[in-house]
Amino acid sequence: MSESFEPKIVAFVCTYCTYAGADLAGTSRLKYAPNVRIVRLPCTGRISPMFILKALQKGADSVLVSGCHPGDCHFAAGNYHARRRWTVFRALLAFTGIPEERIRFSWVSAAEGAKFADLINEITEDTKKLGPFTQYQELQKVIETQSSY
Amino acid sequence: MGIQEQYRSEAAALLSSGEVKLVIGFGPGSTADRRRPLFARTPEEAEKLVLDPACISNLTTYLVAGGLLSDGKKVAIFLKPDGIRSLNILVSECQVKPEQVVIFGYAIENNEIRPLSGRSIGDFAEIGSKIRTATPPPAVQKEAERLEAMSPAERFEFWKEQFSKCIKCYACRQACPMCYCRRCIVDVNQPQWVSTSSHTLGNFEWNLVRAFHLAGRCAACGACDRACPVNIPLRLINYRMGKEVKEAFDYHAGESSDQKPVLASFSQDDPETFIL
Amino acid sequence: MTRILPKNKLDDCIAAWQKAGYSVLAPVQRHDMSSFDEVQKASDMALDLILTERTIKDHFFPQTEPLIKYKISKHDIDSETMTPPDKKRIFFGVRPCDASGLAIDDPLFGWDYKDDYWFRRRNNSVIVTIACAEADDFCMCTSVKLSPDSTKGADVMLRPLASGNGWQIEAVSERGTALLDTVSPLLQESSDQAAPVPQVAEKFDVEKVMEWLADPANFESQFWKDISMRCIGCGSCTFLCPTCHCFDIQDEGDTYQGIRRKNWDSCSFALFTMHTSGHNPRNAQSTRWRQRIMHKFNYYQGKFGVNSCSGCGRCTRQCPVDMGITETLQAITNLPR
Amino acid sequence: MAKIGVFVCHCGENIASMVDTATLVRKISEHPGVEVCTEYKYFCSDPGQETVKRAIRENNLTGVVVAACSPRMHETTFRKACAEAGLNPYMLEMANIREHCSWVHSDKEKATEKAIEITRSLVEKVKRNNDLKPISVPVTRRALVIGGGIAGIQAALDIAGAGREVILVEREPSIGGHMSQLSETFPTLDCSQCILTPRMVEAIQHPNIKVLTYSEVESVDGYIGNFKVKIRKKARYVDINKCTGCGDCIQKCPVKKIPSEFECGLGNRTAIYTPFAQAVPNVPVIDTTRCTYFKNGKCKICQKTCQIENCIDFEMQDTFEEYEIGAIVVATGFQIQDTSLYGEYGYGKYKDVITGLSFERLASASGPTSGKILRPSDGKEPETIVFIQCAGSRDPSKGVKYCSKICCMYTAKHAMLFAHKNHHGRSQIFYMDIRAAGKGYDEFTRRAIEEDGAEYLRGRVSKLYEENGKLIVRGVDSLLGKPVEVAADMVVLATAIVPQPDAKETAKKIGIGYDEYGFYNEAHLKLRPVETATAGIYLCGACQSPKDIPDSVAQASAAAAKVIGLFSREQLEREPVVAGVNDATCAGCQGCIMACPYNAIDVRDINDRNGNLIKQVADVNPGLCQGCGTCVTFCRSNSIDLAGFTEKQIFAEVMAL
Repeated sequence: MSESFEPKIVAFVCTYCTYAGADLAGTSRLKYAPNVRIVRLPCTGRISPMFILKALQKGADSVLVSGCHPGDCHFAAGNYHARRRWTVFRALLAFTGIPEERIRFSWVSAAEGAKFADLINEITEDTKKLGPFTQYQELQKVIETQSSY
Repeated sequence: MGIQEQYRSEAAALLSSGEVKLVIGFGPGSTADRRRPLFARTPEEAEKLVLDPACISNLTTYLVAGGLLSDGKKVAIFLKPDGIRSLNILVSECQVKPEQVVIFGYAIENNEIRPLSGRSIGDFAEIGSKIRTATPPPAVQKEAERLEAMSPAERFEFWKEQFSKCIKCYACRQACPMCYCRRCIVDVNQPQWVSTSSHTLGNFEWNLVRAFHLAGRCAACGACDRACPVNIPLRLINYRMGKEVKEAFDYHAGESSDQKPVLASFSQDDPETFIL
Repeated sequence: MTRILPKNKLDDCIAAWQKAGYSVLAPVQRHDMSSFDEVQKASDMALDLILTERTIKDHFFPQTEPLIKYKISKHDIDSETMTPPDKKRIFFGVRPCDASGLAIDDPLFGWDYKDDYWFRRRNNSVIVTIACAEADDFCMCTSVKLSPDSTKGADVMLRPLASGNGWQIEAVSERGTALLDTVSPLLQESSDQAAPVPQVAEKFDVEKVMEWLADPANFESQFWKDISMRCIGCGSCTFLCPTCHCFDIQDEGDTYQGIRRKNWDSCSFALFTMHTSGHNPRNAQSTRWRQRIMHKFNYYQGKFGVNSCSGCGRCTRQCPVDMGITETLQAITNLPR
Repeated sequence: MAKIGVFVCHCGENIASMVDTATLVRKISEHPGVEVCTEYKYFCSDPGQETVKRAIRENNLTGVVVAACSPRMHETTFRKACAEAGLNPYMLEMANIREHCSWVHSDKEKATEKAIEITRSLVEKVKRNNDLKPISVPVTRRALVIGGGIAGIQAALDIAGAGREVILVEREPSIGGHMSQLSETFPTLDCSQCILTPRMVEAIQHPNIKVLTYSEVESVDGYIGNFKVKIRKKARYVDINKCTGCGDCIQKCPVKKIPSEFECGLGNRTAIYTPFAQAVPNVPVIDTTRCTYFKNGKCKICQKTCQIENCIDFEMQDTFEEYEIGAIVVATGFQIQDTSLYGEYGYGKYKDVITGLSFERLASASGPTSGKILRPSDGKEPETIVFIQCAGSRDPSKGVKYCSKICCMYTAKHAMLFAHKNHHGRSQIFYMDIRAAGKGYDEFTRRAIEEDGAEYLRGRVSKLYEENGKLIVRGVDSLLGKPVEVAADMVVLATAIVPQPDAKETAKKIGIGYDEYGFYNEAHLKLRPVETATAGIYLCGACQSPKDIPDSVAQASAAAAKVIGLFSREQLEREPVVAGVNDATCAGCQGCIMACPYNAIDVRDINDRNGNLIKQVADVNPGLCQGCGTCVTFCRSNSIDLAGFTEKQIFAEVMAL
């Protein structure tokens, strides 16, 4: 893989835990890779699988979905619902050849700024190793070109 | 009297007594080996009903067709076990009131028709309980396993080729009894989550969304797969989703009519080994 | 004596055409589906199929086609028209019904506005038709006054030899003549007889159908409701039809750029005629099915003097609920008058 | 057309040192729909906010993006500024380029690029924001206090004293909690019962307090100001309204040898019992697991003894009561850790190894020994007592990681009490540190050492065994660096304070968070210590973390102040981030209804003009909806959407990345 590959990572996070965790990483001045773009949602329950597909279409090489630890959901049960969806959606992606390593799920609490920073670094490193998700990005490129006949 | 004749005369009786307004069954098709859905509104029309091993469609699709049951009247319908399973799901999702449906149940075994006793959905609890132990068709299982043994990249290529064939005719959706939405998500254009164009990316999105929306709701009747004019093996993807909800949540779609939808419920002990 | 293309010369033929700058497309069976696609050699072809599942229409009027690429900036939108490539193509082994379909659609794409996308591809393409050696229960070309060996829409006509060793070959247009000139050394003179053309029974009386459809009294007939009750409203019949040509224009893109595309659309879809207000003039499946039949056997005839059906039978063959044009037109034929 | 104003804050150097704000402004200015884009040192300052307001007014802005710190920091500030300039406050988005960008990156070029992308995507989002109006919800001015220990009692009294109704729920037969078990209390050595009992009586007699003992919270639904709480009143088998508390039934009960929970097993109780003499209410309950009648179907001596007709009712069933509640105070207290996990201390093996709480009972005047410190094994007066501190606390390997906070103090107190009761007694205390921070606390421990002769040995106990009727305690004096061996008559373990065993289940039932141990999470440890993350639910006492009485009471009053503050308003303004249904497309599958964690969605009939049912659709109650959006994600046909985070907004946000 070329040295210069800078993966694009899109993170969908809940505002009460992981977003706050990322805030804590900031206030604690923890350094992590600048490759992540965070989309803030009220709760993991609000994170639709469609978001992940659109992020991939927009060239994300990895996607992170993260929220409150089980039992800690600000909305009581949003993360439990989310967990079920992820289980199913993840299986679907895996079955259609979208590598599991590219779609990551985590629980990061408002107190886990360090976990957030480590996680972003880890995903960035892993994605660098995986390389760009050309297989999916190719589909987008095809759209942009005229058919060959 | 054969089962076909018995059901015919029962259907005719239900129609003439006015107990049901319509009987949805099968009639002769355009070729010798085809059967097509038949809608009998009179006892005379009921005489045209056919029941033989070629009657394989899942007719529950018609129960959720616009407004059929909104007048509160009853409808009789010919259903195989997969149709009964679909009906269970439709009842659990509040699309059909069980008291509005009279069932002519049948099973196809060794190329023969066997009647299923009972006329209302509550009579078929045994069918529901059998789902737990039912084994998927070996061909489907084998093909799914073959795919799962591939590398993700190979699997992606496989589906890319398959989905590139898709023409977005939505026959899979229209044939499916669970696709009863008044407006499908692909028809939402603000925002357009799923590209309407049938380029491979749009097809990928459509097929993923379709499969996800059917996760834990598929009765494995095969209607989508049969309907697909370009032969995309939709059965594989549906099977894989069914397997997931079964293994992860011990959920068997259509087991009973008072089941909670798998993605609208949860258990605190749901597996989460993949979550960091 | 007629000219024949021996089967064993087909590879040479393909090579010669490719050398002359053509891409050769023929029926193929790939990824569990039969369609027309580029071939390199005779063995790539699936010429024994009665009919491919997909039509050659796909290569003239693709299911999705980019029209304009645009870029949005603060005060401007830059756009660039995307045109189909000028690529010479030979469609080898086209069935007469599919070839006819192209001819049927030509006036539609050229009457008020000449659709460059269609005609550029039409002009770059040579259609080599092969007369049918077999028909199935769904074939109905004869019912729409065509035949299993019709030359309509063809540039070159092939008739399979009874021996199975090749085809009688004949140019039926100037473009066809030019094409044969590129391979004349490979063709032979022979007295071999062509295989008999299959008998395709007439399934309905198209004259009677047209007459019934033309009567405004029948527009609101209960007939439409009864016949279409089964229809589940998918677009499979329209998308597999060699003559259906409805499309929609969609813009697809993100914040900064996008593509305006021409996508197939279908009169079977409820959304096809849905107004923004929520009102839908064709608010029931019966009215949509009626539209399809009326369009093909009344409106099109009125505008272009031809019916928009070439009798391939795909609509019935692939219908998930065993409907199709044949059944409806048969029923109309048999209506008491 | 959208006219968006983007305001790039330097945050002094916090942002500007890592993000090239000039480039950011230039890039964003070029973005479609951006009308104004300016930078400033501190937009949150008065002149900064004035700039924003002026820009809104002068340019008729339709939306604002402030590229600055986290929305959690200043969203409210800028929403207010927008509102003051006549723009709907929900037409604002904060691009977090500080916490999520400048503070966490060290490559200026990449940080700038990231800041541009973050800002752009929020510009796209804000273009699709809608005017929203806050939702007003009524406040039911009745509080529920869960737990009738000192914390719960204090909170209930304070709220009731402010003129508001309180339902005080206690699952034991009497209120009082752990404090009622204590002998004297540090650092003043007042008798626990003497200061607690009046409070208990005050609570039960207070006209604004309804005390429900032997009752448990069954379910909590609803939200701040509008909770619906279902309470299970466990069958006492004694009619609380009829019983006079004469105690005859208890006297006559033939089952007398039941180890009393209240006495830590050091005393006995009967099958029909009150946990202790000063129980409030002074009405017994029947322990059905021990009662002869319930076991064998025969006896009923208590009923025969009782002089009031139908007062004892063996047919009594659990009953349920439902209350509309505006705020909840959780004061469910603590338990002590099971010390048998320390085999080396011999707890459970040797009768004379007891917990600190048992020692309280021995020292209590109303206890099983009437306040005499006697050995449980033979009833003899001990000469030497060894106290082992941190018997579970501050021990990550076997016990718990945290400090139980009260043990240093009560151990000193125990030594003191022992010295007062037995003038020749010796107290030897194995300790790790003496933690005596608190008013009068250090003085108290000094007094124990200096006046009452408590001997502190710094070190841990490694082994304890019995030899010739003595408990031999072996340990190390780490100050001397020498092994020590003490022959004791009694050993008292300062066991760890742990959450109630069912704390997690309770938390889930109530809908609040908890930590790894099961102590309840406050909304903010420093700034919102008595609130939970769930609006309208407050914490006090040891359910939040180990606490002594002064802290518990202080926290209880703080929680009560929060409740009283909430109850000072009739209406509560809520964020309008709520879901809404598109009737036209809703298929009525009711999945959202099942998925909603707040039961905020119901079914609504859609009828035609003649009143015939056309279909049923989902219907969101904006008062109940908390805006999590779980329903939106569930809905297959996109027929339900969440204001503030609509599908359109998120789509635009993602597509702009």
